[in-house]
Amino acid sequence: MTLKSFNDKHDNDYHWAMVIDLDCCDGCGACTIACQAENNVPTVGEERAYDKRTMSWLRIERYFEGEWPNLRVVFLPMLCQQCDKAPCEPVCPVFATYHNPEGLNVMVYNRCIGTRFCGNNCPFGVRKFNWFKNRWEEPLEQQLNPDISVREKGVMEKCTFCMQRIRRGKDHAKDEGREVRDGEIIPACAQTCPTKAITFGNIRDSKSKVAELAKSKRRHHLLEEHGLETHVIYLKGGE
Amino acid sequence: MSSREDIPADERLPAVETVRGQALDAGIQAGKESDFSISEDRLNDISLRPMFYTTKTYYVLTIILALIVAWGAACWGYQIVMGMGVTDLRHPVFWGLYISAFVFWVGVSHSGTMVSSILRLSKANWRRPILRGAEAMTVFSLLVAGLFPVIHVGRLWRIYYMFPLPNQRELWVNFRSPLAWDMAAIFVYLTSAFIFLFVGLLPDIALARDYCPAKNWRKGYLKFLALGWRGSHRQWIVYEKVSLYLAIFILMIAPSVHTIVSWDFAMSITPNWHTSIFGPYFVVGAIYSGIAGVITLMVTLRWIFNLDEIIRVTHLTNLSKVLLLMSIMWGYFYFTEFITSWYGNNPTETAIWRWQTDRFGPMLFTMLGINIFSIAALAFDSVRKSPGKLFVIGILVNVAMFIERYLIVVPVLTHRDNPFTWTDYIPSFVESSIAVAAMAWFLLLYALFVKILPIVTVSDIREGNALSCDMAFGNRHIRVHGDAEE
Amino acid sequence: MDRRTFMKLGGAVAAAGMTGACGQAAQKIIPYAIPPNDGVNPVEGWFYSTTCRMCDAGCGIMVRTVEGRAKKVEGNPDHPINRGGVCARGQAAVQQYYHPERLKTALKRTGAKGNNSFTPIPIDEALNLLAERMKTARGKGSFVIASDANDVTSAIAWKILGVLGSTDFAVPALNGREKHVRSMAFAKGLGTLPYYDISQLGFLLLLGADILESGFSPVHYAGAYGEMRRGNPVRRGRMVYVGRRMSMTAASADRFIAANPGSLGFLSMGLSHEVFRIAGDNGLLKKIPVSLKEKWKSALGDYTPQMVMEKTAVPAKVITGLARELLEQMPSQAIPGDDVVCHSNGVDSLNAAAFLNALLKQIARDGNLLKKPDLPEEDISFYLRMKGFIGVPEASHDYAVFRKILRQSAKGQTALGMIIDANPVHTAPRSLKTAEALAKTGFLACFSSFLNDTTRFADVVIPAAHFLESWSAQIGDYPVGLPVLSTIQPVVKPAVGVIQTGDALIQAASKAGIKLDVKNQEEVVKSLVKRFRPEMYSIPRKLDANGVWEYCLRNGGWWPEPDKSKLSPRYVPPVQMPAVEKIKIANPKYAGGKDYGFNLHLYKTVNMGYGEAVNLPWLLEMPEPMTTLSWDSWVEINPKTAVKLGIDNGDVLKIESPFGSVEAPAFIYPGIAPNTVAMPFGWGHESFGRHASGRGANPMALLGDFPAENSDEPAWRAVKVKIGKTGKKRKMVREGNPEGEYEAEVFQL
Amino acid sequence: MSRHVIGIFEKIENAASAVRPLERESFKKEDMELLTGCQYPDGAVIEEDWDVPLWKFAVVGGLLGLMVGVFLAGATQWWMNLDVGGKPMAALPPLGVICYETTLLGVILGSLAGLFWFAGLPDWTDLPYDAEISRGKIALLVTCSDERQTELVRKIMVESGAQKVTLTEEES
Repeated sequence: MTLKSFNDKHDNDYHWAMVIDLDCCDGCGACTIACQAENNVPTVGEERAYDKRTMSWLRIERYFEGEWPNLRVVFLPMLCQQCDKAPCEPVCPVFATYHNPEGLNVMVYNRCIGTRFCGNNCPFGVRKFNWFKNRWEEPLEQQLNPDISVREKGVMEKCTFCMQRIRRGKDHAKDEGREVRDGEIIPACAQTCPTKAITFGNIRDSKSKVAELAKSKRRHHLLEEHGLETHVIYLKGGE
Repeated sequence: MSSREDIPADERLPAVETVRGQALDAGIQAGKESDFSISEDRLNDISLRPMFYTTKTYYVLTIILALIVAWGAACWGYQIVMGMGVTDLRHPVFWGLYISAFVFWVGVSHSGTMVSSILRLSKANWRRPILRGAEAMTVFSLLVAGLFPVIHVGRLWRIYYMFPLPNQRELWVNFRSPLAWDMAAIFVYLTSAFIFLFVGLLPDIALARDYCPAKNWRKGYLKFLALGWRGSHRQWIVYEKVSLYLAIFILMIAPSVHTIVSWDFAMSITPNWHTSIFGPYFVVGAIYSGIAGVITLMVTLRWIFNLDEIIRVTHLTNLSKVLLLMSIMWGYFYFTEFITSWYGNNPTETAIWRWQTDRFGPMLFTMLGINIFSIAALAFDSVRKSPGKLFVIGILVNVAMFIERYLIVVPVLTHRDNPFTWTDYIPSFVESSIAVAAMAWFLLLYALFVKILPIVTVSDIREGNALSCDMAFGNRHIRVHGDAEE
Repeated sequence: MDRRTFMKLGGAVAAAGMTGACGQAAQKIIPYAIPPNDGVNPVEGWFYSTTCRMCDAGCGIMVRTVEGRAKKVEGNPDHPINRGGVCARGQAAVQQYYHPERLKTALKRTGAKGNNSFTPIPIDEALNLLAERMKTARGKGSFVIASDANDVTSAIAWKILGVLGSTDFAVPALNGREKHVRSMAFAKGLGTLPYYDISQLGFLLLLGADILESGFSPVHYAGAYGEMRRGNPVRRGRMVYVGRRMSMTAASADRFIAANPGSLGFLSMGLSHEVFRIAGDNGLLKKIPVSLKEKWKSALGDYTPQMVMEKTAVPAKVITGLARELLEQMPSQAIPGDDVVCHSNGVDSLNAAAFLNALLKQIARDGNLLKKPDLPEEDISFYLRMKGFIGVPEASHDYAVFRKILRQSAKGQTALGMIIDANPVHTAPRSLKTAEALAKTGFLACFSSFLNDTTRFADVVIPAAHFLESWSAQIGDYPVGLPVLSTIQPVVKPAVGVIQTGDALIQAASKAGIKLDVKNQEEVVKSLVKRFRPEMYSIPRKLDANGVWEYCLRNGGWWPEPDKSKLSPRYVPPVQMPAVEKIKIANPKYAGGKDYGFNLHLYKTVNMGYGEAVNLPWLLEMPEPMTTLSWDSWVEINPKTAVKLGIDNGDVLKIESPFGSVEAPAFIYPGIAPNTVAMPFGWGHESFGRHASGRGANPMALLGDFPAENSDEPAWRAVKVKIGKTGKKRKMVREGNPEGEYEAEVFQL
Repeated sequence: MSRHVIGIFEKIENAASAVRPLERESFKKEDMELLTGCQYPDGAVIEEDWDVPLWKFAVVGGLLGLMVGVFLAGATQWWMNLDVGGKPMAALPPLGVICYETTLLGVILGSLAGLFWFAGLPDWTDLPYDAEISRGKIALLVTCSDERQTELVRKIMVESGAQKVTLTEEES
């Protein structure tokens, strides 16, 4: 009997993926603020930001090439790539992060004890650690999103593809007894992107926009040589 | 039951005039007095003197160490209350001084058991006086090493998730993670090293029980710990077999522990860590820094407690030969690791080596400098024969190996795959004071051990004396050590 | 085997337990790590359509509220301005609403003006004070300074100002708006701001125009940019940026061409020259009357590529290449930006660019390549009539009005001043002495949600309601090809102790005996919708007044559905050709003589703009896209110049202009010309709450009263500065690593 | 009511020389016991030739350790089977690592148990003992049943050069 587990992801009909078109991304950063607003990501203040302890789950990496005046700039929105063979999962000693049947790399906050091995093993450096206790001043805490938890100090956190929106979309679909329509579930970053560079959907449904874009010849997976099977597909800029 | 009635009640033993180094060596050269011609009583007095005779400097020393440890504990409390942010760890440098200290202390602990079990199995006669010192060092440095993962963890109050305790929600430990292997390996190694030390100690506790004056506070627990050891011949037969078994199996555990500690790095896909050489490289580095640790400890014990007649210069010389061998092997492994990534020309790895030479250049070159200097220095007989010089080399080698562990952990994390998040890391005051306090904690444990249990393996030395005699060989007298087996 | 029996087994014989479990089907013991699909009902929450007022582009947003608390701003997908997109500042609106430093009571000044000492008073007491002043101020000089002039509050303020016998309604902003409007008039276009529909373009030339980060409607243009790039599967639009600094928009361009400051007018004329010549050779100008062609030939004659090369330092070959691309990849357009407008020769350069655009459109029209007209006829008149309802004239945006107010106040001739959600002390050049002028006004009433630099001089501060809790409507200033009415409705119950500015004005006016026909802002919006109901053809006929009101609120406003017939290429309005012979472009003049070696290039960042939202931690901590710096301002300097002057990242420099000096940490930036230094607007507030006070340097101190030739607005791109090291060093919070930013080949992008 | 005679010898030869006469006096090996401060080779004084079956304890300990290892790294992973980085549920390599460690721990604990079992530790009752052996002396202990035998043993001991001979009474 093969050691196939019941939550084997191959026979699940959802597998969430995201396509980011680097040709359209103009680096405006609206997605980073939308992500902070949606997922209760705290701000940490100047001194802690100087010590590289900012908590944003999604950042825009701006790379230069050449120098003045023929300078080339590349904007690379960097978030958790939801790898299928995620290197951060097997190294966690307490199963605080695992791969759920829908192909998402899920983080169980109250199980994490903060050994931070997952952060070390992620080649993209997208896992953020709660170094201090995050505080929201007097009325600011009323803005916190009730669907998602506020993390304690000492816990690792990362982009979850707006898990709460996926749950709500699937809940609606279940109420109406149908599959989730393509484009019905959209994470905060994709929703707010002014240039519509980010598309999100179920890559296993061949008719979805994500699946169609994923077949474009401009598709590119980051650090493919590590064999991570990432599920954020970038479409290279230019012709 | 007669015991030394003439010892004054307040266990102030008469200062045993011990022969200092030069006079003793002169004796040996002359061939008149043999190596172990100390009379039995004198052997007992000298060996148990560190345990029973406490000088004022000892008290001052322990209080200083205790203060440092208290300061470290305060820093740790501050870190728990404030959060891990008080260290200089940051995104993406998630591991830093604590993990390199953890690897260092696990490394130092290896040579204790390795030295004593290898020498015990190979029946090298010069092993006898240094066995207990090395085994005690293993246990205490392991205790310190086990402390660091607990300090470095983000949520200390949830650390019981790491142990496979059955719980109502059926949440188990992920045994595919190298950290879970770490926990298992260190637990196994700590218990077996502790058993190895205790079994070795058994006859000496019995001896200390007899030697100890009735009204001494140690009488009670010595009597208890000796477990009724009577030294009967049947007990000795069993004892010999058990210590043989323990020596063999601990020799199998020790290298596996440091291999598993190296797998914390080798199992990840971080650029410079993901190499297959890390297992043996860490084990050899461990023995190398461990033997340097043993030498340093032996010289300090010998100097503080006047054990010149027990731990003789020949023992230190033999140890330094092993140290020389280990430093050459370590150099070999380091060069292998360097040349593979240098030749392979993988962009991320070469970027890390370049970053390591320019930002961590001074540390790298001091480390390499010390290791090469130690090989050169140990080649000279004069150096190998002088405890003072060996002490200095031992300290230097341990400093170099700490830096080497630091250079394995930190430069890689500061200059990782994602160039956008390159950063720098300098251990903060809290981290450094906890690391220093850990050293003080190790020394404090060792100092207390010396006062509670005999540090010198008296029964082993006595066996050595019994099974050896002087033989006239032409015009010379040579010392012959018999072996009961054949 | 349920858990309780397992617990008993737990410690016992492990082996037996283990063999038993193996046969066990794993489905039963499902750890809670994988949450079941049903039984977990995420919070639904209510969505309210409103309009974002964090800048005056006016994007339509839907705010998600749960149990009466605003949680998240999401774009309104049907709104024509932003099509569902929201910029970073829009997302931070919720944090501004729940900001701890929001005013909760009215404040009365105690002590001298300017030292920020107030005592809390109830709102109606403050309104009484304002009412008395209103009674006495009739005809004695009163003014209103507002942040924008296209919503219901400004309509009410304008009415009250009219009754008080003054037309001094000023909207001071350094975006060259008056010159744009005048150049549109010159090009015989609409009397409002220009609109460039770039979503269908084949080739877009940006003349220093940062449309994606700080133009008039960044989110709309970003959406159109995305459409241009990947909209139609057949062709990908190309974009070229000509300017002095690699801005965020330039970074997304396919090619960046460096040009001298203030010379883009010459470049436009040079391009017109080349386009005219090449089009003539290829016979594309047959439909244009010969007399017109002769006039153009003589007007453009001396703008040969060589002459333009000396002026702009753009090689002649590149100019010809650009002209050829403009023709080959029709439809194409050239958008003039701040580099063109805000220089000493701003107006003429803008007209040159307008002529180039008209020429290109004419050629495209003849080859019927135009996809969408700018704005169909009847929509223009409808848009102007809606603007008329609001009542604030376009002239209020002229800088002359603002200068007049300051001049009169400085002489003490103004009795009553009302400042609505604006911060002129911070956003006006320091040399105009706004602070002293406001200090001398008889009575200054500030309507603001926060205490900022301007409220220091206020006699009474009235806590304005945040736009998320107030009624309003906004007529888009920048018609995006359609007349857009965006409604604003309260998303959450208004907090206690705040009052909508419009209501406050109405109550004060009624106390002062001024008869206004409306009770509160909601009435005004209702009357606006009722007034224009017949022409809102996209609203279903059968709805009664209340149904129309519901429809507008749910829809987030009203805009005509693009009528398919109007979009067909057949219908293309004739392109009025501007009189190019009148364009005389002068050489750029600078404020600051020889010893001021560097050009000062100020720009608005995408997260800070002019500094209205600097007190929001989300935006403070957001790394600015190009420099990845946060929490402080900086001055950018070219790497080679920095090496020459021995400046390193973080060295605090003293930047001195003929009008003032500022200190800011240096940031080595490869995207700035060697003889230029750049600074962002928005930073350096003197008193704007805990987060923003004293953070960064305010470049307004460097600007002076150096107006362009025929416009009152200071030419703030025509200032020269000199740099000196102060020896101090400052830690800069930088997201990217200086070396790492050049190592992108790891990701093979 | 058995009595014990303890003879303290300075040198191993004297102690050895006392054994032969005792055996002649029909004292069997079980009655005699040698107490020494350090380990002397077997047969130096008394020939025990007792092959201690310690391997039984070690093997049993090892098997128990192996079972615990398989339970930890096998059964628990299977019960908590989460897909972690595409790794199989009860992966063999980690199983091997954990079983290696726990087996060795079992063996060592087994040997320790063996030591306690065979060496008759820990019993703190006062068996016949003389502290002199801690000072390097060798004690030969003979249990004899009656007065005559103790007198005979004392005589043999003195002849073969015992420094001191003591007699201990055993009540029970």
